[in-house]
Amino acid sequence: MAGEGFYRAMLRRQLALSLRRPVQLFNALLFFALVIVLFPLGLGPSPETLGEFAPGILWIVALLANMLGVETLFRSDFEDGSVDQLLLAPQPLYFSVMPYLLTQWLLAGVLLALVSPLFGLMLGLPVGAMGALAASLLLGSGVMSVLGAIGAALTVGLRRGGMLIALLVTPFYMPVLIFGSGAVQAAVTGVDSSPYLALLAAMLCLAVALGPLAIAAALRISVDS
Amino acid sequence: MAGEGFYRAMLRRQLALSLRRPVQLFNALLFFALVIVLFPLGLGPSPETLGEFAPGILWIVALLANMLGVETLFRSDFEDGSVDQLLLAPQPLYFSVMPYLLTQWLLAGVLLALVSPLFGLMLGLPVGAMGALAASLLLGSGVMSVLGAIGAALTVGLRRGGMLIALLVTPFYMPVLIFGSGAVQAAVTGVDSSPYLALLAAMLCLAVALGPLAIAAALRISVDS
Amino acid sequence: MYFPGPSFERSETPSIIAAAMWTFFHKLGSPPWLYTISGQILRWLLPAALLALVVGMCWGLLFTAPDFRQGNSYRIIYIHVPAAVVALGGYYIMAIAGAISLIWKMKMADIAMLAAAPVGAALTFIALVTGSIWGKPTWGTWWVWDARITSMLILLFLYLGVMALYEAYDNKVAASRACAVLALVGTVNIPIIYKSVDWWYSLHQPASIKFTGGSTIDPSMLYPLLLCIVAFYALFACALMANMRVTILDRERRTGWVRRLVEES
Amino acid sequence: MPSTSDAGARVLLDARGMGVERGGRQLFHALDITVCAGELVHLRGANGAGKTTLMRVLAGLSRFGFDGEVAHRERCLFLGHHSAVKPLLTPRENLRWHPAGERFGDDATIDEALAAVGLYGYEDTPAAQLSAGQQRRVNLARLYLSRQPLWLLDEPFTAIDVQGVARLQARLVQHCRDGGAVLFTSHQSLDADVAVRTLDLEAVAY
Amino acid sequence: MPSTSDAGARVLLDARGMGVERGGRQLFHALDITVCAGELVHLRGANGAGKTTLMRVLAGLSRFGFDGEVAHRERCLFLGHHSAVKPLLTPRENLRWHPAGERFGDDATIDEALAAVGLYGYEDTPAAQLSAGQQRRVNLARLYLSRQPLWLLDEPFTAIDVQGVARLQARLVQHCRDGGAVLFTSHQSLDADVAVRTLDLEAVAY
Ligand code: HEM
Ligand SMILES: Nc1ncnc2c1ncn2[C@@H]1O[C@H](COP(=O)(O)OP(=O)(O)OP(=O)(O)O)[C@@H](O)[C@H]1O
Ligand SMILES: Nc1ncnc2c1ncn2[C@@H]1O[C@H](COP(=O)(O)OP(=O)(O)OP(=O)(O)O)[C@@H](O)[C@H]1O
Ligand SMILES: [Mg+2]
Ligand SMILES: [Mg+2]
Repeated sequence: MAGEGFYRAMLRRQLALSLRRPVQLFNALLFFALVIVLFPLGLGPSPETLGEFAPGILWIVALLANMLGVETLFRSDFEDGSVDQLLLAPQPLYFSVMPYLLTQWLLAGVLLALVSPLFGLMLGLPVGAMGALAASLLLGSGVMSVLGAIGAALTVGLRRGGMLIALLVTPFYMPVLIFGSGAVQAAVTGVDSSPYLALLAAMLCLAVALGPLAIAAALRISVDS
Repeated sequence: MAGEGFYRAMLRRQLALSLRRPVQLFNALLFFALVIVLFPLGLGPSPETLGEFAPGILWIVALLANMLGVETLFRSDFEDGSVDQLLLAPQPLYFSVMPYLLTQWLLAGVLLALVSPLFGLMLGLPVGAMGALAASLLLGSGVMSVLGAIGAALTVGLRRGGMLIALLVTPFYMPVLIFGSGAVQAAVTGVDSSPYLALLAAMLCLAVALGPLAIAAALRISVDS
Repeated sequence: MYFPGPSFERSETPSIIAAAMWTFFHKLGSPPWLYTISGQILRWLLPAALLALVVGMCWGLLFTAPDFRQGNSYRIIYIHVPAAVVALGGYYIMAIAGAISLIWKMKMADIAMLAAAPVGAALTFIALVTGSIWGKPTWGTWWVWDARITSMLILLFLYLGVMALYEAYDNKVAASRACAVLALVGTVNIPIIYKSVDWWYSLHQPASIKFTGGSTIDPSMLYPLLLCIVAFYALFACALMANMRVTILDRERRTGWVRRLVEES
Repeated sequence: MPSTSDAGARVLLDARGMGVERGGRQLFHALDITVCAGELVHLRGANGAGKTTLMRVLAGLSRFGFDGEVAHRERCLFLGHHSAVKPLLTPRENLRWHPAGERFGDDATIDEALAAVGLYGYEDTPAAQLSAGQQRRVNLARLYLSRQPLWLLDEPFTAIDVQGVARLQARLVQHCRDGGAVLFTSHQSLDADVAVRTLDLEAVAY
Repeated sequence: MPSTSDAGARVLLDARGMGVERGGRQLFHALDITVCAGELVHLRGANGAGKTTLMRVLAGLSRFGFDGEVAHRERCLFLGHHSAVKPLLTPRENLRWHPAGERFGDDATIDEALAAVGLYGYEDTPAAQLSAGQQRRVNLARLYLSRQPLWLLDEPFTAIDVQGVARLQARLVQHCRDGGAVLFTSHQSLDADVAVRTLDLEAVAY
């Protein structure tokens, strides 16, 4: 499909592949809930500690969910030849990867950001910090999706990429984790969290502008190897 | 190959597939290190409190590593028809799945248990608790490998099992997490940790004895669907 | 045969009891019989259950004195406690049905298992929500990581796991068999989960919030509560049977007796 | 229970009244299949006729959702659409550690089989670096190693070149001559001079 | 730059001095390939001869590790060993949302193409529930939808039944008659009456 039509089609394709049935959305939510429950079980149920760690816990869960999702971002499309077709398509690859990123961000980022206040409540996060929590997750997961996709594109041609991608990507995730949980922490202690959020927003802009270049280059290399 | 020879061959096959290159072992270790570093970064506790939560953190990381590894335990063998061949083999499936379990346990369990004292040190865990940490990880990861493999066998025929297996398996992992981190916690506070370890050992026996039955049944169902 | 288990046909010493049970099992395995008999049971059980519920509620809500500590907020107990109790029992009903379907390959058992899951999940959810609502005035927060609450949450995950697994399979015959395996693994695991969560809580929390003292309930509150629990069990049975009837009709829609049924109505 | 057919040959596979319905369509119905030692049977049918479905039932991989029963089946070797070849392993390792549970002998035997399917020189190349047809050949090397009497082969000639097909065909004939039996599907026809019994799925379609 | 060949036909693909070495073996060497409008070219060669490798170079998917250059290539449609068919999606969705970036028209057009490859009635069945040959056919439906002049097809007949191969062959001929060109690999030969130029990779092997 020419022009915009193609990107819309690719987006619908990606969404259909991840959410063939509405129940899958629900499963994604449940996944967050389950991983979050692990933390009280591991760290202990005391409301004070949980409340204190809630920003970090929520952010680590977001990070892990992102890493899990991103690993398989291009894998099946690579293995069945869809990436070949994408590369041969007349549309620039820079834009063609956007639907992948968007879907990944919607599922591992936006969804979690939307329900994060509920989990925040369960972990005893002060109500005043919910806004900062959702905003930081929304922005930060976008950055992580782009960075993770670079790692995924680089390792998709390798047969045992599972661990490797984590290795490549985690160091880049760390600043996001620091600023993100920092934003929530700031809101908890009553400090203004907007500098953190501004930083995350700047990182997001940078990632979205430059990331697809790297992803496109990495995919071309992977297909050729 | 007849009798024992077959199981040894399968074990070597599984090991070769996971560790084709020695560097992969190293990657697995680095993965643990990176994820463990995320926790202090995200939770931001002071060094004193960090030691208190070290058992929980280490155990949560072990659990997540297990879940990640177990998801792909049967997938590629299922997709390329190896599981079909395994089912048609004259050897009982109950034993044929053991090499899979053993490999998974060695990589996500034993390896982590062996290096866990190092990570414990990094998180400020008292030296006296290192024994309990390693022992609990050793036993507990065995239980988790078996339980996780049941989930993997149930979902291997599904095209989007990624999130689902977490949903199926995490509730069953929770007792292991509780007893495991409990054992370390006990050792930290100077209490005897052997009741916890005994419980984990009992669970391991139960899991190893009954788990393969469920795995075999689940694989037959998946192949047939 | 992939799951070893006793089989009635092969039993070496056929006693009268076993024979009688076998015929009963055999009847249970017959969809038309089950459809008819469940229709008859529902006809009186549903009104009875509703009546018991209304009586229990009115009794509890209108004719008992307010609690001296909690005022009137405790009255939610008449929903909360029955829902929690029945939700727990429901898992066992589901798991036992799963075991039967797997071991004796009884079609009706797996229909029962699948019918129990959503009902149980709904009750668990009700218990969680009413508990949260109750928690706000009582503890001042919506949620605490109490042992009972945590295990209730895990129970919800277990129910949802069975439902999600069933949903995920295209082939519904395989789906119900997979769910049966999962439910069976669950039966072994549930006591372990419960014990472990209790242990976890007592390890970390030297009893600062306490709500486990069942003995503190005054008899005037207890009797309506018991009546409500019975009513909830009966409602559970009704929902289970109604659910099963729908599934039976759906699965047997190509058979003669369903066609005849449709023609008659 | 080595039953024998009317002609006296040992029956290796005996299925009666097979019928399968998929997606609301009856693929085949009341199909009897008997394969005796020495027989080479070609199962034909258009795409979607149900050949793979039938083969999986006959192999014992599908155990539900069909009518009829497989009354008797000797131990069998099954090759499906998927070749069970691991890209990470070399051809030699793929055979040495094959999950089918049969003893394939030592490396010299395996190398001979690999040479027989034209993979001489590729024994130690990871299968990922082989061409599509070469990967299929790795799996076909089992036909030179196996001792199973009954072979169930689902499209064994896929991606194999002309010369390879001729050699494979000779191998199948040889196996039947040695007292085995082969039931295979293919969209290609065998050479005219090979004695093959054709079973047409369309002919029995419902 | 629509260059023309000696005979005056438009050149759609022009590659000069192609050579590839893989795993220490020279697959082919100093190979010139020119495909003009109207030509049907059959690239032959044994398993492992390098057909797939060459096709990927010609399509522009491999950009390194070979000698020579693809001097000119019209926009092309490429079908590889892997069919890019998503098992979760229905045939209709697979085509409607195809990643090749070509406009395939509305659903009616797509349904027509699906009918042309024999998938009438399967438009809304998830591809996972199709047989091996039917899944390949989903991808082949692109041959009835695409407007690209140059087709590079790597083993398009794999897993397709006899009747399907005949229809496909007719489609290829039709495309060439309409001014397009097809370069394809296959281990099967086309019917004798089709005008096809054969390019043998063995003949140019080093
Ligand atoms: C296994 C599940 C559960 C059972 C059997 C159960 C049963 C009970 C019973 C018997 C009481 C009355 C106790 C008394 O008055 O001393 C009670 C009170 C209460 N339950 Fe639950 N419950 C369960 C789960 C939950 C959950 C999941 C929540 C919250 C989300 C919850 C919140 C409460 C609250 C707030 C009270 C009143 C606390 C108090 O009186 O101090 N319960 N529950
Ligand atoms: N999981 C499934 N669910 C529903 N229908 C299926 C499933 N698998 C296969 N089918 C249908 O069963 C029919 C037969 O499929 P099968 O794979 O047996 O065909 P085949 O004869 O092997 O074809 P081919 O020559 O293409 O390999 C097809 O029409 C297909 O649509
Ligand atoms: N990634 C790779 N690394 C090294 N060698 C490779 C790689 N891929 C292919 N080869 C080698 O290149 C040769 C040609 O492979 P190619 O896939 O092009 O063959 P083909 O002609 O398409 O064969 P087939 O008919 O089996 O499809 C093979 O001998 C193979 O071993
Ligand atoms: Mg087939
Ligand atoms: Mg090729």
